[in-house]
Order: sequence, then C-alpha cells, then structure tokens
Amino acid sequence: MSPAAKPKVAAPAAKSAAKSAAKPKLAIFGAASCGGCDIAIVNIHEHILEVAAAFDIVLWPTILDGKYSDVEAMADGEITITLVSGSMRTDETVHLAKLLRRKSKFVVAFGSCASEGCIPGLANLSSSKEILDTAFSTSSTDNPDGIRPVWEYQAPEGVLHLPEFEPMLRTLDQVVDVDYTIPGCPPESKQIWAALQAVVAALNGTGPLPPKGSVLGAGESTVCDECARKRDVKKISRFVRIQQVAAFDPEICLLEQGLPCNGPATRSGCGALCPAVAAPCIGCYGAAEGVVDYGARLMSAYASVVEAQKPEEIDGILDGIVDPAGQFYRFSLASSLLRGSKAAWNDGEKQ
Amino acid sequence: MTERIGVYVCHCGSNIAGVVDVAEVARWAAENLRDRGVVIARDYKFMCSSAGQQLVTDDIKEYDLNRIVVAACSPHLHERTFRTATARGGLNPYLCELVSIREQDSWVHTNKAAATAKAKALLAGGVERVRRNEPMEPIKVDINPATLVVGGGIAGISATLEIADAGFKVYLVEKDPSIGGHMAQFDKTFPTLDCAACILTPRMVAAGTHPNVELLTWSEVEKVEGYVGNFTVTVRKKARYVNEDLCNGCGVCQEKCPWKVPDDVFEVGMGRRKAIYTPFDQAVPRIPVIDRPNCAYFKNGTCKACEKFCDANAIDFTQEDQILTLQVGNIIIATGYDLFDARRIPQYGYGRLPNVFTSLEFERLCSAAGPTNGNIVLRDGKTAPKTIGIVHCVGSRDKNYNAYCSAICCMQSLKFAHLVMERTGAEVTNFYIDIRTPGKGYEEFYERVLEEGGHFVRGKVADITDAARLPGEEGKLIVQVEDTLTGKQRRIPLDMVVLSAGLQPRQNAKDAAKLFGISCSFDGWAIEKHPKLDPVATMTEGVFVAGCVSGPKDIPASVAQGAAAAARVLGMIQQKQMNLEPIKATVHAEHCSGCRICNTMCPYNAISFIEAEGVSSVNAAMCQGCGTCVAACPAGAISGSGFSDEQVLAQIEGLLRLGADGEPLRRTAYPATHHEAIEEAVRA
Amino acid sequence: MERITIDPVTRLEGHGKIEIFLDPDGEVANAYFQIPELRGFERFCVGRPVEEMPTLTNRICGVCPEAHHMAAAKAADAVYHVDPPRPAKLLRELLYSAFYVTDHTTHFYALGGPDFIVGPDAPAAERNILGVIGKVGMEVGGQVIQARKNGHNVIEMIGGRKIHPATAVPGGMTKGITEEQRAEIEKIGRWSIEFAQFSLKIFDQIVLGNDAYKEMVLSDGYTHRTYYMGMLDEKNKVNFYDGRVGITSPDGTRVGTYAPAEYRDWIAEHVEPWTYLKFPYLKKIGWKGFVDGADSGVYCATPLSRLNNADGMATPLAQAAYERMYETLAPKPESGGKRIIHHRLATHWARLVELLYAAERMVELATDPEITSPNVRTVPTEKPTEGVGCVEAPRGTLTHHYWTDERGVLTSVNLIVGTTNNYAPIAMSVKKAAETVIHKGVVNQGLLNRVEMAFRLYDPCFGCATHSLPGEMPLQVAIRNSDGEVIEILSQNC
Amino acid sequence: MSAQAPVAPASTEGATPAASPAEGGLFEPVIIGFTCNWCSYRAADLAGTARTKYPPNIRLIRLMCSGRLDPTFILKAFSEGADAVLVSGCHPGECHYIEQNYKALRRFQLLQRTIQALGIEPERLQLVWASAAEGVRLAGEIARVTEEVRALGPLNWPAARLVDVDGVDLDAAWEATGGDAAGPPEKAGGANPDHAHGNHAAVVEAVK
Repeated sequence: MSPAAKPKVAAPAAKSAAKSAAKPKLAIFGAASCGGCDIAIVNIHEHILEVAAAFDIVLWPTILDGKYSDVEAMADGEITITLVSGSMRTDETVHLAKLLRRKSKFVVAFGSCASEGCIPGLANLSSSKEILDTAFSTSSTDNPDGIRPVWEYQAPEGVLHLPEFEPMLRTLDQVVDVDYTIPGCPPESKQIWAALQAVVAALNGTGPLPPKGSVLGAGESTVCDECARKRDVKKISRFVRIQQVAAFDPEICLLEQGLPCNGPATRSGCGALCPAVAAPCIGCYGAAEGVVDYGARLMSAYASVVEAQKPEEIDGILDGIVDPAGQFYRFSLASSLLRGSKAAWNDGEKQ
Repeated sequence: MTERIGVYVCHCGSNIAGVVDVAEVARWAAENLRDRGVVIARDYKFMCSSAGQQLVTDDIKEYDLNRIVVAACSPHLHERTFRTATARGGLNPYLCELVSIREQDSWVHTNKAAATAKAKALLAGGVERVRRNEPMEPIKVDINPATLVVGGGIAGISATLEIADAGFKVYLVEKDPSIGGHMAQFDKTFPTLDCAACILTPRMVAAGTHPNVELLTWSEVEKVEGYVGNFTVTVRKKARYVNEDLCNGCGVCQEKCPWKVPDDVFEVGMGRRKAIYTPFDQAVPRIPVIDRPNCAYFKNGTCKACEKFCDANAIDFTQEDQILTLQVGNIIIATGYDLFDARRIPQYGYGRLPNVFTSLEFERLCSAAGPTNGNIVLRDGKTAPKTIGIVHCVGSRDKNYNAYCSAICCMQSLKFAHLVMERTGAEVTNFYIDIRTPGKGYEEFYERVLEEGGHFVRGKVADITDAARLPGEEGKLIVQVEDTLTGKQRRIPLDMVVLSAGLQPRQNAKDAAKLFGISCSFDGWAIEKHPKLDPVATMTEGVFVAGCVSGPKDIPASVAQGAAAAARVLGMIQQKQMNLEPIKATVHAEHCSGCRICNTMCPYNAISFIEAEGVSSVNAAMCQGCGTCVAACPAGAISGSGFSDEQVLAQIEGLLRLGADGEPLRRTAYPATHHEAIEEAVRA
Repeated sequence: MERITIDPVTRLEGHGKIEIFLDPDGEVANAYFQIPELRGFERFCVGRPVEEMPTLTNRICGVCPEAHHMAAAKAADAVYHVDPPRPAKLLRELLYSAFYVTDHTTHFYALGGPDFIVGPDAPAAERNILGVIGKVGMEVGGQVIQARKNGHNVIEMIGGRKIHPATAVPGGMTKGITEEQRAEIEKIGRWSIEFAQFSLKIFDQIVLGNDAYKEMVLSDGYTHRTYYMGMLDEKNKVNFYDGRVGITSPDGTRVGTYAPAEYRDWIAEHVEPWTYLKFPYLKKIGWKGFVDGADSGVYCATPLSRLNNADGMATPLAQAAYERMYETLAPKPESGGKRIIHHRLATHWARLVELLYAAERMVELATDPEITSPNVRTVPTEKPTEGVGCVEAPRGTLTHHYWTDERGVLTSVNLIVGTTNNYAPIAMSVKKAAETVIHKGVVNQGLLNRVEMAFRLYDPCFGCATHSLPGEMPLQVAIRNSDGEVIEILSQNC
Repeated sequence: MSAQAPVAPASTEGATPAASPAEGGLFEPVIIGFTCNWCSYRAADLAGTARTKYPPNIRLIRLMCSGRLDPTFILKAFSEGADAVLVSGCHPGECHYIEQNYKALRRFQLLQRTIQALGIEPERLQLVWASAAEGVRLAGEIARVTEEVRALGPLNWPAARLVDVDGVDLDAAWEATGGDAAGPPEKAGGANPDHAHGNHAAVVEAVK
C-alpha cells in the first residue's frame, strides 16, 4: 500500500459530510473493469440528471470528481449505497472494496465482473505467473532480460510501488459482504434505471426495500423466456460452430440448430438481444435464481439432450464443444464452485 | 424455524458396536454438531426394538425435537419403522433420516478407528441433510376398479377370473383368435397327468362367458397412457371378417371353406386348417377368423363359400380394424413366452432331419385332438418309432443360447418319456445334464418313470446325425453324447429324437416393456419389484406381471401368480384410493423459461409443455420421482421433493466435515453456515 | 529528495499513477507514469475458439469494445483465410463510424473539451459535462446526449447490443439490416454531420476566438516532435476500418506504410519493471528512452497523428475542416514535405475533424446500394492457421494477432492496444508539463490542471490498458519531504 | 440402557481414540460415492450383508436414480475437499426408470471433459455400473478406485478452505455468532489481512 493511500485530511471529509446531509449518498466505484458498466450507467442518458438530483454522488471517479481521502474520513455506513463494478484483481482493489464496504449501508455488486468475475475471470484457468510470463514475452515484446513488473522497484530517484497482482481473480462477494447484485455485461441501461428507481423509492419509503441478497434489474427466469425464437423438444445430434453455418433459421431456437447457446441457463433481463441477432447467448447475465454453479447446470442440460447412448457416439457429439471450460464458465469461472483451475490454485498457494 | 435435532446411534447388538465406537459417535455428535441443531444424541442397543422406537417418540416431546436422525442399518430395512416412530411423536415422518452405519460401515470395514470416523462423517451428512428435509404428505389417487389383463394364457385367465369373480370389470386382451395360450396345445400336464384340455377348457369358458369379463381376442395393446388408478389404454381389435354379434359358432363356414392352409401356430406346422378357422375345437370365443392372406375372396375376389353357407349372415368381408380406448386402474401383464427355436442349434438337425421333433410338436403328436389323433409316429405319419431319445436343456443352461434354466423341461421330458412308454412299446432314452424336480410330486414322478424303465444318459448331446458309421446305425438318427457317468463317448442310434426346447422371452418383450413402462432384464424377462417379496408387482405402480413374462414357470406357478396379481389389484380396488410416495418433481413456473430441455427427460411422459403459458409442467401422479428432469433443468426451475438440491448439497458438506482420519477436513466447519453467520453479523 | 505523487484518487482502481521526483533544488528530476494493473487477456484467450474473440476481447474495454470487436473479427477472418462479402464489410465500417461519432462526442464534451469550454483554470468541479452545459446552454447538453443515444442506437441496430456488440464473426456478420433501419441510420448520419459542424463552430468560437487558449495550444510546453502513426486508405486518406498503416517522421516524411500482418517488422514493445504496461516503439529506429525527435523510436497514434500521417480526409466537409486546421496551425510543410502539427493540444481539434469525417462516412455507407444486402457471410473452407486484424481505434492503431490449431482453437495471442501506442508520449508530455510549471519546489493548483490537460488530450483509454475511463483521472498531489511525510495535499476539488 | 446426556462442554472435533486409519502413513483419500436407490445402493447393502470388505475411504450418498445426478453435486464434493467422486448406477438397459442412466452417462462424459480442462485428473471422477446383485463387484471397484486415488495423492481443493478468508473478518464473524459456533477457526495468517498472498500461504500451513 503506497503511503499516499491514506492521507489524513479532515477538511474535505467535513465538507462532504456537511454537503446536503438530506440526500442519500451514492458512490460508484470501478475495480478491475472495462468501463462498460460506467458507460451503461451514462447510457441512461437524461435520467442521469435525475440520479444526480436524487443522490449526493460522493464518488464516481470515472465520471465526476471525488476523493478517496473523503471516503476514508467518512463515518462507517455514511454512504447510503455503493455500486461496485469490476473484479478483485490486485491487493489494492481488495483493500478499497473493504473500505467502501465499511463506509456503506448497502453494497451492490454491479455487473458481471463484480458479481461473477466475467471474462477476465478466465484468468483463473492459469497461474498468475503464466499470465505475467505470457504478457511480457509476446512475439512483439523486446524483453531479452525477461523483465517482469515488480511491486517494489528502486528507481534512481526513489522507490516505486505497484499493486500486487493476486494469484486469482475474485468476485466482490468473495471479498466483502454484498447486499444486492445487478447482473449483466454490462447491465442493460433500462434495467439499471429500473433498479435505481426501485432503490430511490425504497429510500423515500414509497417502495419496499428488496430483501438482502436480491438480484436487481433482471428476471427470475432464463433468456429463453424472453427469446422470440420458436422452441421444440431438444434433441442434439451435433454441435455446430457459428462460422460453419452461413445463415441460421431466424425462427427456430439456435440450440436446436446445434449452436451452443447459453440462453437456457442464463438469467433473463437482457431481452435476449444476442439470439435476436442470430448470435448465441454467451451467458453474461449469469446463473438463474438459486443456481449454485452456472456451468454445472448448463453442462447437465446440454448432456441431457444429446442424442446418443453409446459412449463413443456421445463423445463424437461432445467433440463439437471445443472448449468446455470456456463454454460453460465463460463469465462465471471465478464464482463457480471450483473457481479456477488446479494450476491457478497451486500457484496461489505457493506464493 | 431453528432445527432441534435428535440423533440416535444404534449398536445393533454387536453388529455395529463391535466395530464402530457408537458411544464416541454419539458423544461427538452431541458436542460437535450442537451448532448444527443437535440437542440430544443417544446410543442404544437396538433402536428398532419397541423400546428404541419409544426413545425417539418420547424425546420428541421431552426435548421439543423437530428433526430425527437414526444411525443404524440400511434405510431399505427400517426407514419406515423410524418414520412411523417419528410420526407417533407428532412429527411429520419425512423429518426423519436414516444413516446406514451397518451395511455401509461396521459390516464392511475392520479398522475400528476408521469405521468410527466414517460413522461420524456419515452421521454429519445425515444431520445436514435432515436440516433441509421438508414435511411431506403422500399423494392420493383414485383407483378405477376396471382392470386390464394382457395375455389369455392360463396365468392371464386365472387373474381374470379372480378379479371378475370378486365383482369387478376385467378386459382380457389376447393377440390370437382364442384364449388358452400354450397350455391349450398340451396333451397332459405333469405330474398328475390330467388332460390339459380337460382342466383348461372350463376356465376358458368361464372367462368367455363371465358377465364381468370383456374378452378382446385377435387384439393387441397399442398405447398405454396415464398412471396407477387411471390408465388409458388403446387397443387394436383386428378385423375378423366375422360379425361377433351374429356368429353362433356353428362352424359350418370352416366345414365349407375349400381352402386348406398349413397351421403354423396351433399345430406348429404339422396340421392344416381352413382359411376361415378357429385355432382349435374348444376355442373361446368360438367365433372364427378369416385368414385374409390365404382367403380366396381376398386374393382373387371369388369364392365367398363361407358367406353362402352362414345362416347367421355373420360373414362380413368389409370389416375393418377397430381402435378401442379402455379406462382401467390397473394392468396385469401375462404375455407368456416363446419356445426356443431349435434351428439355432444346427448340430441337432431340427428342420433338416425329419424325425427330430420339438417338444411342442411332440405335445401335438400325443394329443388326441392333434394331427395324428394322438398316435406317436414319425414324420411320415405312419411309422411307429421303436426307439425315442429326449434331449433336455435344448437352448437352456448354455452360454451360447440362454444361460438360465427353463425350469419346465425336465418335468416335460419325463412326461414325454412316460407317455411314450404308456402308449407305445418304444424304448426311451433321456439325455440330461441334471434332473431337476423341485415341486410337489415331481420327484415321485421321476421315480415312476425310472421304474417304468426309461433310460437316462447323463451328458450334453454333442451332435445328432443320420450319417451312419457303425453297423445298426443305418436309417437311424445317431445321438453323439459323452456319458459323464461312465466317462465314455457314446453313439446311440434312435428312430426319433425330441428336443426339449427351453423357454425364452417374447421376441417383442423389450418393446412391450417400454409400452407398459416397466423394465426388463438383458434377456427380456420383466423385472419384478422384488423377486422374492413382491414377485408380481413391477417398479411401475399399477402394473403387475403374472406367469412366464417374468421368467420360466410351470402351470401351477403361473396360475398362482395370476391369482397373486389379482389379489394385489383387488387390494388396490378395495382401497379405492392409494398413496404415492411424495418423491416428485415440481416445475416452478415463475422460474421456467420454457426452454423445453426437460421435455424429453421423462420416460413416463409425466412432463408436458403448456404452449399457452410457455412453461413445462410435471404431472405428480405420473412422476416416478427419478429426478432426472430436476438435474437437467438449466434454470434450476424444477425441484425434487425428498432429494432436493439443498438436501444433497448439505449432505455433501456434512460427509466432508471430517477427513478419513476423523480430523476436520477443513479449518472451519461449514463455509455455507459461515456466510450465514457473517450476514447476521453485518445485519446486527 | 522530495517527491510528488500525482495520484488519481482511484489509484487503487488501477488508473494511472504519476510519480514526480524533484531534485534538491526543487526542479523536476524525473516523472514516472505507472499503469498498475493487468488482466492477462493474452494468456486466457489461449484455448478459446477463435470465433469467440470478437465477443471476448470486447471486454478489454467497454469504452471502445467496437474497436476490439472489429479487430478481432478481422483477425479471425485472416485466421480462416476468408474474405467477407462486401455488404458485411460495409456493415462493420458503418457500425464503426457510428461508434466514432459517439466516442469523439463523448470525449470532446464530457472529458477533454471542458478544459477549454469551461476554461483551464475553472474549478475542476465545474470542468465536466455539467459545466459545459452551463457554459454553452442546455440545448447543447441535450444535443450531446442525443448524439450519444443516436450512436448507440446504430450500434445496437447492427451489432445487436449498445455495448459489447455481438454480430461480427469469422467470414462476416451474423445478420444484415432492414431498409427501415438503413433509413433511420442515414437520418442519424445526416444529423451527425450537422452536429459535427456545430461542434467545430463551438471550438472556433471558444478556443480559436481566445488568444490565451491559442497561445497555450501553440506553447512549447505542449509540443512534442515524435513519429506519427495512422491507417491510410489507398488514396492515403485517413481510414478507421481498413487499409495500410503509415508512419510519418517528425520532419514530415512518410517513412513507410505496412500491411497489418507486417506489424512486427515495424513495432516492438519495451518493458519497464515499474509498470504493468509495455511501451511500443518503432523497431527500425529503436528504443532510446522517453525522448522525442527523429532518432527516438517513440511514436504517437492519436487523431492528430492520423491527420499528420495522412494526405487528408476522404470526405469533402472533413477535408475542408482539415485544410482549415492546418492553415491555422501549420501553414508551412516541414522539410520532409508534409505539413505537421506537433502541438499536442491540437489533438482536440483533430478529433472534431475526425468526428465530421465519421459522420459523413456514415451517410456514404448508409446510402450504399449494397448495405441492406442479406449476403453478409462467407463460410470458411480453409484450415485455420494464423491471422492479424487491425483497425484505428479512436485512441490509436489497434492490432490483434492470433495463432490457432487446426480446429481454430487459439494457441497464442498478441494484442497491441490503442492507448498503449501513446504510453511513452503521454509519459513525456506529463513530464514536460511538470517541468514547465514546477520550479523551486513550488507546486500549485495550476500545476495539476496543466499536467492533467497534457495527459487528457491523449484521451487515454485505460479501459484498454488498465481499464479505467478515458481521461478521467481526478488528480491528487501529495508532496512529501525526503522522509516521505506528507507536508501538503493539493487536490482538484479542495 | 445407556442414554448419552445431550449437553457437554465443547471440545475439539475428531477426538477419535486409537490409531488413525492412516497406518503406515499412507495417504487416505476421502471419496464421495453417488448411488442409485435401486441398484448400486442395494449392491452396497448386499456387500454389507455378505460382510464383503472394502476400504473405509468412501462415503455413499443415495439418490433415487443416477439420472438425478447433477454435476453440481460432483463439483460441490471436489470443492468441499473430496479427493475423488465415484458415480454408480444400473447397467445400461437395466435402469429402474427405463433409460435415465444414459443421461447420467452423458453428463459424466461431458463433466469429465470440463474437469480435465480445469486440471483435475480423470481418475478422480469414475463411473461404475452395478446391479443390485453386484455387491462384491461394487466392493472391488471401490477398492480399485481408492488405490488409484491414493496413488494420485490429495486433490485438496482449496476453494472450500478459502471461503472464510475471502474478505471476511473471522474474528468479527465468530464474535457475531457467539464464538464457539463451529469450533474456533484459526486466525487468517499473514501480517496484512488484506494481503491475499499471505492468506493463501497461511491457509495452506493451517491445513497441511
């Protein structure tokens, strides 16, 4: 932790505390994220002004100004609600997540990264060493001495610190207690707006406060529920890859056409956007209500409808899924029961 | 509700206590599972004793328990016992869990420490599981008093009459034109030697004339839907081309029909019948059938002799197959067996050597009503054989064909030997592997045949040939056999050889099993619910089996099974309602996306898709509770009572609380609980 | 030695972090611009099927997923040696142009622009989109929001989703567009042209109309003479979606152009142990450290770079705006023959020129007779091997390079991402800005702003590099004595 | 009769007297077995009635049918510390529910591919068909699997063990639940509680 992380400054804190004590305080914080979640929030467009009216936005580093030091100086629970997007990738992210947890009444895991690890969670298939080695030895990298970033570096003028790259990527709820989850990569803006309105209503006492652990801004069922494609009983005699078929039947369920679509296992709420444009659901809204392990559910479903009884025939069909780990845990590996590969875990333990 | 769990560890005398330190297990549970809701843990000598059960009942009241775990023997033995005890204590019986520390621990392990550690782990698993148990109520369904019996052999007839006599409706479906089955083809029955026809015919008639019996011969079951108490059965009634209401069975049509056809079914190819026929004289019903492929009218539009001579105007060439829909509450399957095809053993020469006969052919030879009017003669129809060999176990007890014993062939062969000696002067030699006579009067009958002078050669016949090598073999059938008593190879010249062919499942047995939703073995014999304790029930509620459909049986056994099946059915009819185990799958519509993955999961068609609502749903009464759809649902929208995800996942956590050495497997006991704890902490 | 840490409050989030070291006299000794995060896409994309890369690499950056979507799709085409049908390419470029309009709009009004529109010395709390609205009026705010809405609607029409599109696949697109959609897109395109011209007018009034700003733009503190990179069409005009990549030297000579597949002959990446991000440089010139000039391999890939490198714009109105910009800031060609603007703050102007081009290009594409053709896919027939895909991301040339096994499963991945190209220049600009304003250890509020502006003009997308939003780095300066004690804290909204 | 008093002072778990099964210091795996109510569970009962011995490392769970087997259960077992999982059901063609064991077979084959992609050895997930009559065979298979896993060594999946250190303050949590809830957990090691690396190390030490 760099010393700059904890400057003791009372003034701004006092100010921010005094500032509109009436309004509930909102913090929006992005951990290891792509920024898409913030863009999705901005994409509620003119409503953003209503949000600004309803809340005193004390922290939204990506859009407005705000100070970590202010947060530090706040009383515990002073922030009414904090939206955290992004996953836990470095020791510093973890530290700030814990700080915000302390300072906030409600913490929301916002988007796929925070709630299930998202695509970057696939990093848990490899050890952190493999990841660094790969990044700093690509074919265009000029690195004869095999230099790697180090968390403490003695520069001629002084010491430079880098946050430490954790052995495994973690989701927010693996680091702090989470009150609500808003799924999606990114969450659909209309869903974000709906969720925010619900929260505002609850805070004004004009609506019920969702029970702890609720998933906001999403449906109770899975994507098929919102998918316009016609569905019949499933019998899969072969899996195809999207580039192998010039045009899929626009009317019929993609999975029935052999395209591994994650719709059946993926929480509804997006409006089935991808199947609507002849692209398979890739699962960004995560698991359905109450599901323990997304990948296990989808594996079970796929295997159940494979049309074969002889082991070799079954294998023949399953060969069509060239990347099981990616197919079933594309977004949810970090939040799955195993959370990563043996290699990643062992590496984590060595450190 | 906070769980208050009572744990009971059974010594089972020394059966468990001899290997597992039951006191230590109970102590451990009391101390270390307290946070899991265990308020009392006892060990006791015999939990299944009334005193043991009383412990449970009393503690429920005294300690205000709301969950029970009994660590004892296999749930298959005493689950009901302790559920009942739990119910007596005022709890829902399904809030009781059994943990098997006998069959799965003390009886199979020797290392006491390891067995004790395992017992603790198994117990922890049971405790975790019972925490997630839900109170359940058995599902009640009404029983339609009508019954379907499939197969008009002796077993089916017996079942039919039992139920009909008790005053309930029976539909008896038979694929042939007449009921009677194989027994009708026999001459005499062992060991009493009464004439098959004489004892069978009255029962056939009784069935045919019984007011409660609706006979559906020349008919086949095509579809079975529904569930116990409420089956809907589709039956195809094949066209007879004879109006059953008009026909009086006078038989003139058969007389006048100019077309003779070899009778491959009843006379097994040895006799001939007309193109319009009843299989045999005592057929029930006596209404003939027109053999369409062989009928001149159907072939070339002329003849109609039968129609001309029928005073009742019963002949109806325009008749078509009828599709009937029957509503029944129970089904008894008595579809019998096929005879092993002796052609499959080429070295025995059946079909090639004219004077090699099958047992069924020989039955017809002996039958006064048969093709030779009961004269035992060679294929030429006149020559009386002087020497006859009877080969046992043809196609049975032979890995190349059927590994099992066909049960009836020994006695049948002895019967043949007796009949030959009784009716001809011929000399009889039995070729056998073992003589099996388990049955009342069977061994005595064997003695009798021995006394009568029947020869017995112990050995498996290797070859039957007409190629004479030694003097005296010319023109004879030579049976090549190793006499295992003398250890000598023997060549025995004979005039006639009878192959005592074994019994095997109907060639369409597996399709039939699918049709009725029951399972059958590799061979194709129907599988009983329990081979000893529930031999006429199947795994499918409301579907019963009787006779040879579940394996080779002789007539007494088949009759007994017919009656037994009837008794089971009557029992259900009497209850008017029955309870189904509440282990069922349920679709939660709000979570169901209508992806239809589950639709093909159910072999009992209990899952249907409701187009209007775009969701799938499970019919609880049809659901057999296997849970396959529960595991298949990608949305987790199907729950399985009794074996819910929560119960199984919790049990896994419990089972893995301790390592093989009995030490905690993880630093902290229960991650899940731990999270619960933290949530509380944060709320507080 | 005293040290100043210019440190985004969100430093923990993995934003950039600037360390400035002062020598004993209080003059700037050195400045380090650190990127403190890494996600490892190059590792965990290995093992994935190549057709998933357009959607997987979307998640590198939620600000410019379209860029990764396109680069990945083009690389996947190359892996399968398949040439998508013309309508598919048109659709991709149409989506991409709409994205440019949105992205440049966002930056000019919400991120970079406020420095000028509201004023460099205005309190930071006002230097944001709300401040802009305050200055130029609500209806502009409305228009900005409208422009973003429009862009995202077009992206959703073609890409299926507003963020992280889904339709580009090896061999083309999963679906075409309807005539209704085309008409809607054309309408939006025409609206965008007006909006872009209007934005240029605002820039005229507010920046060029103000001598103080002009002076600042032209001041040496914001000037660097580096190489410039950008994608060129066959007429050497700026193109975003396809073409050869050109390199122009500080003296205005175009030293060469390369096909994307040859990128490794031109670019190499240098590694420093104090940051997670690599420093690309021109291989042929070599890495000489954080210095500019023709002998240093440091190059720049920004809107300004693209204009410097090109012979002009491919659409009439944009070409006119381009002419005007160069007449104003670089009337004379350099010795190498090309007119070059080395004043980094002019990047904002260049961005508006590109905004206009993107809008015009939208209309061109939306009115192409083939744009609604259903023929948008070519099914690959050849064995997948290796391929490079390249587009101009708003923040620099973006290169994806994949190797696969015979099943089309990735065995190796190399990514050179937009902002990364500008890592060294940003570091240099930050240092230079610091040097200009920090003397004798005196640090004040102005310093922060100047440094932030130097940094922000690059519109650095750390979504691509480390995944924070472009240019959004509220700064905090901790001044410590040599013992590392904090003696004073300055931060933007104190 | 001996009736155990319900309440007793909290004491540490696993106070098992006598030798641990790990005689000769052999690694003793823990294996979770999923059985079908109609065949393999009855086979296990039969093995018991026949007193057929097999290693005590396996712990069986009864399902109504192998078709009930949800891959979640298997992954849960691994994540909770099982070294291997044995799945058993009726022989193909003999399923009590007609054909559900084929679904189990297909799920097994797909899950095998996935766990191998996650670096778990295939021997750690095995499928054995066993009819109600095959008590001896089942016992033999259990012995075989136990030996194979013993040879592989521990899987020791850390996920379960890490749950508590993942961002929650153990002390606070335990205070909140009245301390001795499930026995006091060791404190998360490492000088800096935020320091995941430290934690990982600490966890391993605590367990090994």
